[in-house]
Amino acid sequence: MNQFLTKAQIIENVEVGPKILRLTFEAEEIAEIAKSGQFVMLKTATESSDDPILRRPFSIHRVDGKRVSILYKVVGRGTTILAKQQDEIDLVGPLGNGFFFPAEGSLAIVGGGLGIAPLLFVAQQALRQGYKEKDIQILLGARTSAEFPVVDDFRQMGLKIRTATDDGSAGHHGLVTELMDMKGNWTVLTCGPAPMMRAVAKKCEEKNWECQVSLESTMACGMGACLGCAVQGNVKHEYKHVCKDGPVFQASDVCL
Amino acid sequence: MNQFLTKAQIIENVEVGPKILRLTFEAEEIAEIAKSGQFVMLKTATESSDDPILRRPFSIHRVDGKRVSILYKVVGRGTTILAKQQDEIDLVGPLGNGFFFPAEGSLAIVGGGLGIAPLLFVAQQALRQGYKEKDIQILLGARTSAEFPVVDDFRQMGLKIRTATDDGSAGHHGLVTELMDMKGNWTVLTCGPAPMMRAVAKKCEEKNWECQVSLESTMACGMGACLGCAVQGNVKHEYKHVCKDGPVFQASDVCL
Amino acid sequence: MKPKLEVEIGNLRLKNPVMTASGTFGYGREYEDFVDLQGLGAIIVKGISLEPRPGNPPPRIVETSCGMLNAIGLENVGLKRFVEEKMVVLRRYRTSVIVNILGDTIEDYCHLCEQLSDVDGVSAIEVNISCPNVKKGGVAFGTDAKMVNEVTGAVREKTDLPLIIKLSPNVTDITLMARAAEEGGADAVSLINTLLGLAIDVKTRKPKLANVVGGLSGPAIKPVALRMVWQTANAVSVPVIGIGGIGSTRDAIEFLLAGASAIQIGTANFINPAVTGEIVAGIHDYLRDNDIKSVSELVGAVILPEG
Amino acid sequence: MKPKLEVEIGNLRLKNPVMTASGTFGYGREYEDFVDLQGLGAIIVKGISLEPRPGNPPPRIVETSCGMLNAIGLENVGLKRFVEEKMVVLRRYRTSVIVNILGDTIEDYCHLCEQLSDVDGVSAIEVNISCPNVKKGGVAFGTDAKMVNEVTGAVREKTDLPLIIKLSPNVTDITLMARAAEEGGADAVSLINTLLGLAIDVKTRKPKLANVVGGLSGPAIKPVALRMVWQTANAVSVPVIGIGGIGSTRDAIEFLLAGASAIQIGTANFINPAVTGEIVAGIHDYLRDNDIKSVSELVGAVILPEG
Ligand SMILES: Cc1cc2nc3c(=O)[nH]c(=O)nc-3n(C[C@H](O)[C@H](O)[C@H](O)COP(=O)(O)OP(=O)(O)OC[C@H]3O[C@@H](n4cnc5c(N)ncnc54)[C@H](O)[C@@H]3O)c2cc1C
Ligand SMILES: Cc1cc2nc3c(=O)[nH]c(=O)nc-3n(C[C@H](O)[C@H](O)[C@H](O)COP(=O)(O)OP(=O)(O)OC[C@H]3O[C@@H](n4cnc5c(N)ncnc54)[C@H](O)[C@@H]3O)c2cc1C
Ligand SMILES: Cc1cc2nc3c(=O)[nH]c(=O)nc-3n(C[C@H](O)[C@H](O)[C@H](O)COP(=O)(O)O)c2cc1C
Ligand SMILES: Cc1cc2nc3c(=O)[nH]c(=O)nc-3n(C[C@H](O)[C@H](O)[C@H](O)COP(=O)(O)O)c2cc1C
Ligand code: FES
Ligand code: FES
Repeated sequence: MNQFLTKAQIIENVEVGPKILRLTFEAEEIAEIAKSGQFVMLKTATESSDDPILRRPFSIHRVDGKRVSILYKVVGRGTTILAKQQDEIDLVGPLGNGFFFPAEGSLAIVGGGLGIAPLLFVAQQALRQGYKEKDIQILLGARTSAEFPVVDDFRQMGLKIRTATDDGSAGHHGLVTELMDMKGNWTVLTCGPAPMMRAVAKKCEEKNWECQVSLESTMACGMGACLGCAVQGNVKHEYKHVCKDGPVFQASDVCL
Repeated sequence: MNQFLTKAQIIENVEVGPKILRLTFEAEEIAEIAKSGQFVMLKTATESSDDPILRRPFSIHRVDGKRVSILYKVVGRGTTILAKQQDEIDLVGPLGNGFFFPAEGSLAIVGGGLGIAPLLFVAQQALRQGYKEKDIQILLGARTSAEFPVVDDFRQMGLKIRTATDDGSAGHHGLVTELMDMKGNWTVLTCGPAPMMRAVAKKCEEKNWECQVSLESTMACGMGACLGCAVQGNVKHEYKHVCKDGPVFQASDVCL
Repeated sequence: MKPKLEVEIGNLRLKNPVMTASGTFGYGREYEDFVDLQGLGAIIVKGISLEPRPGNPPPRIVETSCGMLNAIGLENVGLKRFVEEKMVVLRRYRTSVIVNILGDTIEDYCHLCEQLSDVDGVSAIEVNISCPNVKKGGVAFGTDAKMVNEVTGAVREKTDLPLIIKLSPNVTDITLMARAAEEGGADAVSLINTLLGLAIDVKTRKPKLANVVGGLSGPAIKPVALRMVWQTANAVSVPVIGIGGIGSTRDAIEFLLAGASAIQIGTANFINPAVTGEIVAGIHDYLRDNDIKSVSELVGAVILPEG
Repeated sequence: MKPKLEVEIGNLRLKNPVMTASGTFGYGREYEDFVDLQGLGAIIVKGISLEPRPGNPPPRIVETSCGMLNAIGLENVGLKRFVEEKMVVLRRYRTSVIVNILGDTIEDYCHLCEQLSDVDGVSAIEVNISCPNVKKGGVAFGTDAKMVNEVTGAVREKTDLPLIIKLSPNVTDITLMARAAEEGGADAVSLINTLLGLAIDVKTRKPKLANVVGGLSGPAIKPVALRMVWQTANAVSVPVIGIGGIGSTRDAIEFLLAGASAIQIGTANFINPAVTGEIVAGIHDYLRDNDIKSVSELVGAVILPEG
């Protein structure tokens, strides 16, 4: 077994930013095998209601013992209902491939907006796998300072963080890519809005660093059965499936 | 205006018997004009869900100041969701015609099972309109003693109550109709399972008492627009509409 | 600047594109407490036949996932009582009244049109051709292009009122039915009527409707309705009136973008009795916020991918 | 006494009436963590064409009220890779494997049948005729009784495997299509495939699917599917396989009562990946609790009102 369907006990489902909530639930089997970059699919419809019908995908945000958390933004029907859940949650996971850590070298974790969600777990896992704090660089971008909900969680891990905001309200006034000025050879793991990831990938190409991007796509099954989550590959009419081939891709393999 | 669409604050939504709950909410406009026998239609689907789509009809169970209560049993999709609601409820009402109190004479209020729901409000209103306790007789039937959730509420009003149960676990061991042995001329107001109301109507015919029955039917609009809530009238191919011509009918006008 | 909500269906001018779907709004009065009836584009009343009809035995409705099945059996008060009682009340609201008609034969439809043409306050006629043609072994008029053309042509000769043919979705190609209606002289087509459906109670093993089958309506059918409206708007030059699962301003805009010149709201009236008025206001706000001068600019404005 | 769940579709014996609907269960393996695949009546795989197909550009799916629209564009690995890779895995599960096929021409369908007939482990073929016939200007094979009859007759000559023709619901009278398939030599018909639908994003004004239109599936379509299954079961003598919005044991029983000899579960797999196994168990319990000896006693056992 490497995928599970469970009804998990909700530990907390609290607001940590503007319309941004962190949902923590107990799911031991998932906690044990989850890899950073993987996701879970949550049922948002209440019992004895058929609508909304599809599950919603959310990246695994952090894993602490038996506890798994997601960080999500209320954007529509499902997340509106999800924000009200307090007792238990019906979920499937862990799904997808996850980020690939190089055998050695340094990791640059670059997040934009809510792309921060999977990256905290990336940092957790890197440290657990023996990466030194000094070999990990966190770069986070957002529109404004209010949109850095969980930055302190990175700090508590003793990691170097540099931030950038479009409006200059926090950290560097500008784009997060402008912070990618590190020396040496880095493996860049990024998640965020498409334009931001495009810029990050371009920067990596220049510096010829490896770049792994975490993509989104509308999903039905989340497990490679419906072929609904296609994204354009690097050659025309060739499609990748986010839920199975991804959500993490080598930037060069997809058309961002 | 004699019908309202409102989102009412829920005061309480508590279990008062096996799978039987009482929902009390604040709805001043409705409380002011409601007549016993009338009903409200509640939306059970959660916000941003389209399912279940239809509102559910429930008799007004009691009115205390600005507060309106319904007494309901969890039987399916909508009531399952309803039992979880705690903050506010979307409702339309008051709907239907309600019971008609005769200018003078005595009232026999005969309930079976959850048919008790509208009858408590009938008693409340009768007293408020000046009926003397002695002129009101409450007769309640149920399968077993556990199914008399709100009997004490009648007692607290100082009303004469006689009960009957199929299994003899409370009151008379037998049918509620066997308690209809009062002398004199009575107006009988009844609500309960179809077979029970049929028996009550038959008894009234023998004693030549007026008999008013409160009927149920599947409903969509609740206000006479869809024509979905038809029940057979007393002549073939003639239908009455429960939400508009009823829910209260002269027993002789419908085919029970 | 206030956006323009008026629309024209043939020579029928409406205050705005929001109408009530036949059979879901009674004869208007039922919704007085919830909607400013005068603010509606039009009230389309429950289908009227020459003689009163008792309708089907109960149960007549059953809920389904995001929808409902109905088999009301076209219960109605009949032409005479409609004119003498209902129209008297309807005239008071100073709103366009569109009378939906139904019949067993082409002659029935013709008589209805003839007699309604002289009734004060009737703004247009909507012909429900989803009814079985008793002379043709009960096949619905609306499922055969030839019959659609015949009915339309016949009623066209009997009235100068704007004529709307209401199409059935239970067909292979609804654009053929729409063209048949257009060629027959229809001023507009409205679609969709309900999809034929069935539900069975597994406890009793009986159909949940006494009539066995019924018409499916509500949000569940919206994608099918929107597709048919889009296909039809691209196939005919008369105005198309969109119906099917509309319950919000966003739904209404979708139908306008797909090519509907106006829309009708049905089942949603049962979920929210104030919905029609809310959608009139919602369309106004949408136009204002996107500074669009007239609702007509939205009609058919869907942007299709190249190629 | 243990109730009998086995059913026969022509000369195809299934352990139970529960199958997976093509395109919703991948090639089986995807669900092995959630379902005991060996316990299923049959696995029907994603539609296979002669050559691999890349499918449509994204977005390919969009959620609707109690349903979803899909325009996958029949992406599949093609016959060669299916036989060399997927069948190897599928054989391991010791479950009946039914291969769903699609083509642009009658010849395509024939080649597929011919070549699949010799493949070890293929228990039956399901022919998806909802695809456009390129030689007939793209009208779907399944919407014209003559074409249905032709395709069926042609493939019938190429294989002795049980042949299931999967019907499209986008027709005026599905019983005509079913009869055409029966006369063409089909061992069974399965229905319904998806209803054609459309959704538009009011912000961008673009269709929500890159392909503009897509197929509607899920609970929303169940009443329409059940009605068509009931009509078809009364019109043909070959077994009918029911599909459309089935997500619970109760739904499955409804289809059996309406006349389906077996059922397929599609969209529900996305909502609950364990649903197929749960329904197999649920049908067993229903039979036991109502002491019904065999599932076949339920087929068509709906009780209609007199007259
Ligand atoms: C692999 C993966 C991981 C994800 N991880 C996270 C996460 O960690 N935190 C988080 O908040 N969100 C995440 N998302 C996005 C999340 O799934 C959507 O925001 C959610 O499904 C919206 O559901 P809804 O019902 O609230 O919105 P809907 O009512 O379905 O849609 C409302 C609005 O949200 C937009 N929307 C819908 N789906 C998506 C999507 N997949 N991506 C972006 N916008 C969308 C729609 O375009 C629409 O404008 C992830 C998506 C994928 C595919
Ligand atoms: C005028 C009126 C007044 C009512 N007053 C009350 C009341 O005071 N308290 C109360 O508990 N119930 C009352 N009912 C019945 C109540 O409306 C139904 O129990 C409720 O709609 C069931 O909703 P559901 O979604 O839980 O059940 P569903 O999922 O809709 O159905 C589940 C089961 O409940 C049964 N059911 C559905 N509707 C009805 C119905 N109208 N009557 C009886 N059984 C039904 C179905 O047959 C099915 O077996 C009243 C009904 C009417 C018409
Ligand atoms: C209860 C009910 C009664 C209806 N009666 C009629 C009718 O008399 N004539 C008619 O043309 N359509 C009738 N319809 C169809 C509606 O006018 C409308 O075409 C259909 O319900 C789809 O729209 P909706 O999804 O918004 O309800 C009726 C629909 C319902 C639900
Ligand atoms: C994502 C998706 C892909 C599908 N692919 C196919 C296919 O390749 N071949 C086919 O015959 N039907 C296909 N279908 C149709 C289903 O097999 C089924 O007929 C339809 O979805 C109705 O059943 P449901 O409501 O249970 O999903 C597909 C359906 C979905 C949702
Ligand atoms: S979501 Fe179904 S294949 Fe990716
Ligand atoms: S419920 Fe609509 S008329 Fe009674």
